[in-house]
Amino acid sequence: MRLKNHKSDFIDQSEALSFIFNNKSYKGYKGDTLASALIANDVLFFARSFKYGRKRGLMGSGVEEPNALVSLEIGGRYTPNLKATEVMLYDGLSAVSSSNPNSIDFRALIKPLHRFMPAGFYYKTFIKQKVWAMVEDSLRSIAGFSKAPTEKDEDVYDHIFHHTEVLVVGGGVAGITAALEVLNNSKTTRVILVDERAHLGGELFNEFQSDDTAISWHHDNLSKLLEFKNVANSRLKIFSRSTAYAWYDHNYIEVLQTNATGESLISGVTQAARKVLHKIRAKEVILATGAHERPMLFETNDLANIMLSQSVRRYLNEFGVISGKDVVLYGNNDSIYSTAIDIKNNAINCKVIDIRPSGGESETVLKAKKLGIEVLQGYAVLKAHGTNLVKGIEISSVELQGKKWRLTGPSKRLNCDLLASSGGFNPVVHLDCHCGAKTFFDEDSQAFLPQKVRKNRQVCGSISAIGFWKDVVIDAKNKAQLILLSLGEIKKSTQDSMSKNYLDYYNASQFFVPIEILNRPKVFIDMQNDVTTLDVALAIREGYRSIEHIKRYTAMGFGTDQGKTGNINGIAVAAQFLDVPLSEVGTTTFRPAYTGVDFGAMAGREVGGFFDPQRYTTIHDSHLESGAEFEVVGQWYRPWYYPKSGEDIHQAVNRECLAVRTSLGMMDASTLGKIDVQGKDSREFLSRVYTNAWMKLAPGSCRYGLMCNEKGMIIDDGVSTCINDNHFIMTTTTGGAASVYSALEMWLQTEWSDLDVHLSSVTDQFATVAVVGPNARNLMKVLCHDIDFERDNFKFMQWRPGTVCGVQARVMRISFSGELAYEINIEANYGRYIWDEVALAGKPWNITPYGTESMHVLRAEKGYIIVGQDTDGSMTPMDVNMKWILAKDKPFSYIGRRSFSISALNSDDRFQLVGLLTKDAHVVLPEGSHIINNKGGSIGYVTSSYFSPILRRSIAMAQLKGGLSKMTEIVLVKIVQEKQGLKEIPCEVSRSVFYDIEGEKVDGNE
Amino acid sequence: MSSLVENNVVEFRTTFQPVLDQDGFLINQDDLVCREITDLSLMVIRTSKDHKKNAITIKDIFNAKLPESLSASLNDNGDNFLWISPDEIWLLHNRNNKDQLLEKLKSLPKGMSTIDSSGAYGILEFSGNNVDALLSRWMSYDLEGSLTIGKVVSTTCGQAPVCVYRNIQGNLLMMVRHSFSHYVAGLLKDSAKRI
Amino acid sequence: MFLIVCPYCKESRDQNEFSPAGEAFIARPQNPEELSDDEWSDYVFYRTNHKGDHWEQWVHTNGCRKYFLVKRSTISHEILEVAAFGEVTSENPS
Amino acid sequence: MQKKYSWYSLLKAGLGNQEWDQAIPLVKPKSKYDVIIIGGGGHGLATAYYLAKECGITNVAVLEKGYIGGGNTGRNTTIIRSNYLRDEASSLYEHSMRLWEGLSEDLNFNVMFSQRGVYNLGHTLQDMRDIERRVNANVLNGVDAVVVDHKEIKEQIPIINTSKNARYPIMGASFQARAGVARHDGVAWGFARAASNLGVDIIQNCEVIDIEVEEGKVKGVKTTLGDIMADRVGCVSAGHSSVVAKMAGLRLPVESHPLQAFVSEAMKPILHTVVMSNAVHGYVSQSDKGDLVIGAGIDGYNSYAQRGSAKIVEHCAAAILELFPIFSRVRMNRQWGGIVDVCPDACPVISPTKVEGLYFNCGWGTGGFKATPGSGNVFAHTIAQDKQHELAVPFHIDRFTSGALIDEHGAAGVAH
Ligand SMILES: Cc1cc2nc3c(=O)[nH]c(=O)nc-3n(C[C@H](O)[C@H](O)[C@H](O)COP(=O)(O)OP(=O)(O)OC[C@H]3O[C@@H](n4cnc5c(N)ncnc54)[C@H](O)[C@@H]3O)c2cc1C
Ligand SMILES: NC(=O)c1ccc[n+]([C@@H]2O[C@H](COP(=O)([O-])OP(=O)(O)OC[C@H]3O[C@@H](n4cnc5c(N)ncnc54)[C@H](O)[C@@H]3O)[C@@H](O)[C@H]2O)c1
Ligand SMILES: Cc1cc2nc3c(=O)[nH]c(=O)nc-3n(C[C@H](O)[C@H](O)[C@H](O)COP(=O)(O)O)c2cc1C
Ligand SMILES: [Zn+2]
Repeated sequence: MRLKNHKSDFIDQSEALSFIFNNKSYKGYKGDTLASALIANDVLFFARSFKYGRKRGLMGSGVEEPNALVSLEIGGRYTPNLKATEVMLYDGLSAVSSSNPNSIDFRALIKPLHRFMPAGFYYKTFIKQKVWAMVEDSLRSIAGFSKAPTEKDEDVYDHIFHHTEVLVVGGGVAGITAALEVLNNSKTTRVILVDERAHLGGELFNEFQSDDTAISWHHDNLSKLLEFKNVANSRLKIFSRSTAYAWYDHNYIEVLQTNATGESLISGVTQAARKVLHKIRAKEVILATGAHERPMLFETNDLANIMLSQSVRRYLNEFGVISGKDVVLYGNNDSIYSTAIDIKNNAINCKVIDIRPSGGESETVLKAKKLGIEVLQGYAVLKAHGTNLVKGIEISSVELQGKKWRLTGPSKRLNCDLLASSGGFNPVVHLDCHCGAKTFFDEDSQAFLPQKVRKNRQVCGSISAIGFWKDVVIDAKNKAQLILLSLGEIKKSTQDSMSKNYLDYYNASQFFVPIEILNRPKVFIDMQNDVTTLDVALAIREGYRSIEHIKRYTAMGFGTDQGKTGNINGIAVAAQFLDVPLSEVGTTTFRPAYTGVDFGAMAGREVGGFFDPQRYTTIHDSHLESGAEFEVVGQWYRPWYYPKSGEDIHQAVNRECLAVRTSLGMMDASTLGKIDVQGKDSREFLSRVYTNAWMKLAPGSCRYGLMCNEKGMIIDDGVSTCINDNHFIMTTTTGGAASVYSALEMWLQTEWSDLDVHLSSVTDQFATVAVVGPNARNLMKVLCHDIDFERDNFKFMQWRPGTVCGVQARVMRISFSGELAYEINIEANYGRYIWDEVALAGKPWNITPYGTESMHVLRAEKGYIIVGQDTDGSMTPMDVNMKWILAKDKPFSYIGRRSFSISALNSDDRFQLVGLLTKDAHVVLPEGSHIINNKGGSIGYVTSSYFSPILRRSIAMAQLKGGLSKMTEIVLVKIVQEKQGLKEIPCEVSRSVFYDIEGEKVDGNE
Repeated sequence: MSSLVENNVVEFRTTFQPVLDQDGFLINQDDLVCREITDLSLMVIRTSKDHKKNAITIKDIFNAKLPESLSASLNDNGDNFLWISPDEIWLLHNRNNKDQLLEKLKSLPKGMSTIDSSGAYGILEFSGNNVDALLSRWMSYDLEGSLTIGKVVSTTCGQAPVCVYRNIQGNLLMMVRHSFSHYVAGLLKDSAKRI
Repeated sequence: MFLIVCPYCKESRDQNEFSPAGEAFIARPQNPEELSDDEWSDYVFYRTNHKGDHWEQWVHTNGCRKYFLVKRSTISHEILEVAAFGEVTSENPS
Repeated sequence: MQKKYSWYSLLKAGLGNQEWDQAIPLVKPKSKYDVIIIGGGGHGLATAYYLAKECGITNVAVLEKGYIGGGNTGRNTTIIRSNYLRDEASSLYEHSMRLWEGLSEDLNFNVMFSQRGVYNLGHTLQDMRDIERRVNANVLNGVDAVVVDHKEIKEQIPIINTSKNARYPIMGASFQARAGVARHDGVAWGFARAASNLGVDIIQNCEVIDIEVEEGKVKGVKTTLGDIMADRVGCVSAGHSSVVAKMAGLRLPVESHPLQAFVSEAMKPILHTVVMSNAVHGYVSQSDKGDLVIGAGIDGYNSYAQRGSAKIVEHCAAAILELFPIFSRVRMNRQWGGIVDVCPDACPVISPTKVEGLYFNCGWGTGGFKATPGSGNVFAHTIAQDKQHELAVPFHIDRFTSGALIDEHGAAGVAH
């Protein structure tokens, strides 16, 4: 219910919002969370639990909430598994429980069987593989929370990089104080302050009812912060609704900000991103992340309306709502008294049950008593009564005997409709541990605290078990001083001392409850996964003793809350059953994400077309205009073929190939990697990285080279051009350009720094248009008048500088098709222009643009390899029948050479590259099909295979074991066709050159 | 031979051109303007290991200071010399002066070399108060804190390698390899919508 | 995500500008032909793969393109030192 | 003998009439064993199990520095398949697959091996060539595999994005129907329980800190719990292989890299099979609990930290969204890393060493979970007979000297 006359800074009662939950309409106010609005509407059941399908209500009020999982909206905005406590209400919101507490649930129906389904149940059942295969799918359908989305997300997510001197995580008293202290004491330091909540202040709002100084402190300090923020070039950034969810190496922290309108982005209303992922690199980090309350343990502690004490208090103070009229507070520390006081002040009935004995009471306790609140000290709750909703409790007196609590009296029953408990606080150490830091168990506060010292990081506030907010202020100032010192902003830090009772709130003198209670059934530790104390006990009895085993055996802490309320209790329970101190049990590993992060937010804008760069040549638009289909090579988009209307790929490729063979074709070859090699040792350098000789290549000439790695395997090939004695241009394959370039730089920089060589990538500098076919010379003569194209004056494997259509060019006579061919290289900005000119001037010869597919066919007809297709990283030059390219007399042992002599590289049955001619000329072997021996085993496979239009027959290249000594033998290629069974195709092993074997075409017509 | 070729006007076209608006802007909104600069072009100079010699050479040939790490120097012609690497500087110069420049570069001593990169890069110029806000969505570099006037930084924009330079006017120049221009333009235009 | 100071750019930059380039101080043998198969194999394939403070190579791929040396803990990822080639060697790894 | 797991025993226990035995009994190390296995991951435990079961050597200790299954076994994406390219690898993984198919029964422990099939997607023409090549090789080797085109993929996985305009359009895939996933922890525990049942000592929190070698022969190990003797020592310490090798004065051809994975929050089932794409560096399946289990690529640097860089996981999330745009509003729940020991040819080392009695089983890199039973099986025989199991022969460490690499990398991407 919502309290009348309640004054809240958060709720704007003038703005009513309507929303739908589980198909029913409700009203709430601006400032509500879905959870608070539902409490106001007396909705108490939110969802069902994972394993047993138990009806559950709210337990917490923030990120720690384990039960209240809902999904929001539909279609492209459907979002699964949100905690009702983290959803800000907006008008028209529509939410559904992850599993409806009001409908029948299979898991709940089999309740009598639950006792037979303890932790580890599945390991012991369905052991026969066949049985498991039968039942698994039905078990699957029971599991899981919300339904998965089914449509593409309508929203976008941004990433933003930030750099700051100081990042403060957490905007409670500690964070606000620390940020201000840094800003006040330095003129240049940049500060970023982030908090997951909508408002800065953290837990302090809880004090507002009882402590006016808290209100004024908050007001003053917030305005000071705003002063820093609202100036030009502000040094302060504040991100609210922003969760620091991961801390990576070297103070790199990721913060996920939910848009101010939260989950509610409505189509067309805004262009804003749904969420922004801030990527923050901070010199210093201040963690002021506070602490999460943990519940007390007792039987059926999972009934609805059993909540955390501070959450009840927060709902009351921040939202003016409460879900009961007869409240019991139960715990082991003073926090329950603070809540009780606030409840009482709102004229609601309440009692306190304190497990601690009377005596030595703090101010808070005395204050509560003075208000007339009934207090039972030295009592524990054994059990909660009620079917789904708490109706009452059973309590008994207890005593600390030695280090252990024991039940001392008979049990009695108390009625209540809301039970708020506090078993102490778990400092939010998560982020601190993401990068390897450890926690330690602090006996004073009965809490795992962050590692004491860490470089470039301080912690302050209740993360280090400081409870009273005025002490938090002191602590935060002290830590900020240390940060300033570390930044060199101050010479000496001032450290003030805290009040004596600073541990008050944590006065949880003992962690445990009596083991008799832990030995009861249905004492839930992890609410979401239905893990009970007895599950932990069972795990331990079965030998799963490590806390990591216990976690994995019981699934404790596996849920969407990652055990924020349950894990530490689980550790304590394990310690109890193992009979060792908590510190010995230790925690499980804290990992990102602190709270869930949408995949969309992780990806940011690097989705769709931005997933990976798409690289285009300067001629790309022309290819688009011609209707080319594209092949992606590395990041490049290359024309694959240019279908004319009605043509399929085969028809287009036939046409393109024949045009090249019979008249003239043109191709955009700009994507090949080009590396400029300069310096007096360039030749020596090429000789070291290529297998062949380079010392005598004359200026004006080009040469093909093959490159290996130290393993002796082919990694790249290409033609290099000698511009002059100190200057070469190397070409690499398109896909290999980057890796070749970096490998070459590595050799130069790390091994051969004595060589005078500079490498530069010039791939982007040039556009390259290849003019190919018997009429290529005729066309070149039209295009360029200052080069002598006569056959004997401009030979194959030479290049000439000249002017092509008015643009300075380097023209190379090289050929990947066996035909007469020229490659025109011009400055990229003229690429499109030259391409169009070539196309125009080539019309008399019916010039035909062709793509990579025709290029493949043409080169295969000539037996030229494609590195990566005909080789696969395990082929040597010998394997591809290119022994001729291994220089014998180079003084320097070029890269890979030494490996050529190891034994396995010289065995006879290595895979070797051969040609295959099918007996039936029309059968085109599928690429990737295997050659088999007479036992049916594989002895090789087809790497390239095409129908050659010019030869009117199929041709193929293959890797065949010992293939080079099998010329003219007949082998069988096995076709694996699913439906027709297996077919074997006889082929003759041949050399891999099929067309123009003598190489007569390269000079073209004449 | 063919009049067709002789009479044609040579057409210069960068890869950014197709993605610019009618007025030649990539982005043109409040406090955020990005346009392509085509009158500048880029020459790479590779220097020797002898720092002193390099300095003298640059002084002699161009009357400019050899730039130090991550910085730029200017000469009277308005040529910008950008430090890229210990043995690499980029010379940003007026495209129309290229021939003169090539002439000058002929006198470079042994151990130094040049590479004409006038076609390899497109150059974007950014101005307005929101430039850092835009670029920080794609660049991990501390633009706001560290890219002071005169500073040159080779880094990444999204997954594209770029070089950024804050010139004397305080504007930011970004050199983008041509093959990445569609990609980079796409990223920037997309993010600008949300600035 | 590491923050790496490039000894040439003399400024710390995000890891995404760099690429790791393997263990440091694995010199290519002067005369490969004279090595036994075992020695050659050791150079090509075998690695120290040290757990602890480890010298390795990185390259400022999207920066100045220089290779350099980094001493980094493979346990904590802390970078203890960076150096240009030649500044430290395997004999004098500091 | 331990009580068998069965419906009957569950019933009895549920009624309170039976206490479970310790699946993993707490034992103190003896001073000497016939065989010591260093490393209580799946492979080490399987080795011990098969030593006891098939080789008759039961005086065996598995020494684990932390908790068993706490290495890569407990942090992997659990994909099991045997459709490997090279004959040597495919025989080994298929051997393992056959063992998986009877493993739960063999161990009397449900390891939840679930043959929901694995798709390896192809996005480029070369990917498809490689897929054809691999599938054909598989079929010839008796491994079930088929090539499917994008239409069939869409039919089987309606939620996948097969748009032609995707940045990495899906052209087709190889599909292995017998492939699938298993419950990672269960595998470690199942082997541990079955091995201890046969007399093997499983000793946790026992770190090997040195290996005693005398005159070229192994004598035993020094541990944090004291010295333990044995004439035969099998090292199965995955990410820490080089560290353990160093104790015996050996070097290995492996490097340790972080490999990361993450899970989403649990949802109702929507993805019923396993989808992998090497091109975009992401693979995904949905566990029985309902979470999406997603694996990323390795970080390029060496590390023993069990964590990696943000950019790898973020890229992986983007890759998953390329394949499944509908997962954009699904949230990552937890992210972690393991330490994988990567061999240059992406194949393991299962081998004796220069030290007599010292054997190594390592280098499984990013893909050894699927091999767990097979690896343990052949390694057990290798140790027991001091002679490589025939399936292990190609995986001798000497291949790095002779050059007889197995190279499962295949093509490193076509380059024209
Ligand atoms: C994120 C990730 C995803 C993966 N996905 C898959 C997948 O989908 N499919 C697949 O097949 N494979 C996958 N793998 C690989 C697979 O996990 C491993 O190859 C496999 O689990 C290795 O098993 P193991 O038993 O050899 O190693 P581990 O399980 O790592 O066991 C080695 C054990 O040795 C212990 N140890 C080390 N040093 C010592 C010492 N000095 N003394 C005592 N003990 C020591 C360690 O603590 C550890 O427990 C993945 C790996 C990772 C990290
Ligand atoms: N009533 C009690 O018993 C009790 C006990 C202890 C503390 N307190 C109160 O707690 C406060 C302590 O101050 P404090 O500043 O240390 O803690 P706090 O809890 O007030 O503030 C911490 C803030 O950090 C935020 N946060 C936590 N993790 C985050 C993350 N990863 N990313 C972004 N934000 C994150 C939290 O939402 C919270 O707003 C005081 O107001 C004190 O009175 C009360
Ligand atoms: C297949 C698989 C599924 C997992 N599912 C979950 C899960 O649902 N919830 C969870 O919190 N962690 C899950 N984990 C991760 C573990 O919690 C843990 O992070 C991982 O085993 C690595 O261990 P560490 O984080 O303790 O180092 C899963 C791990 C694996 C290997
Ligand atoms: Zn650098």
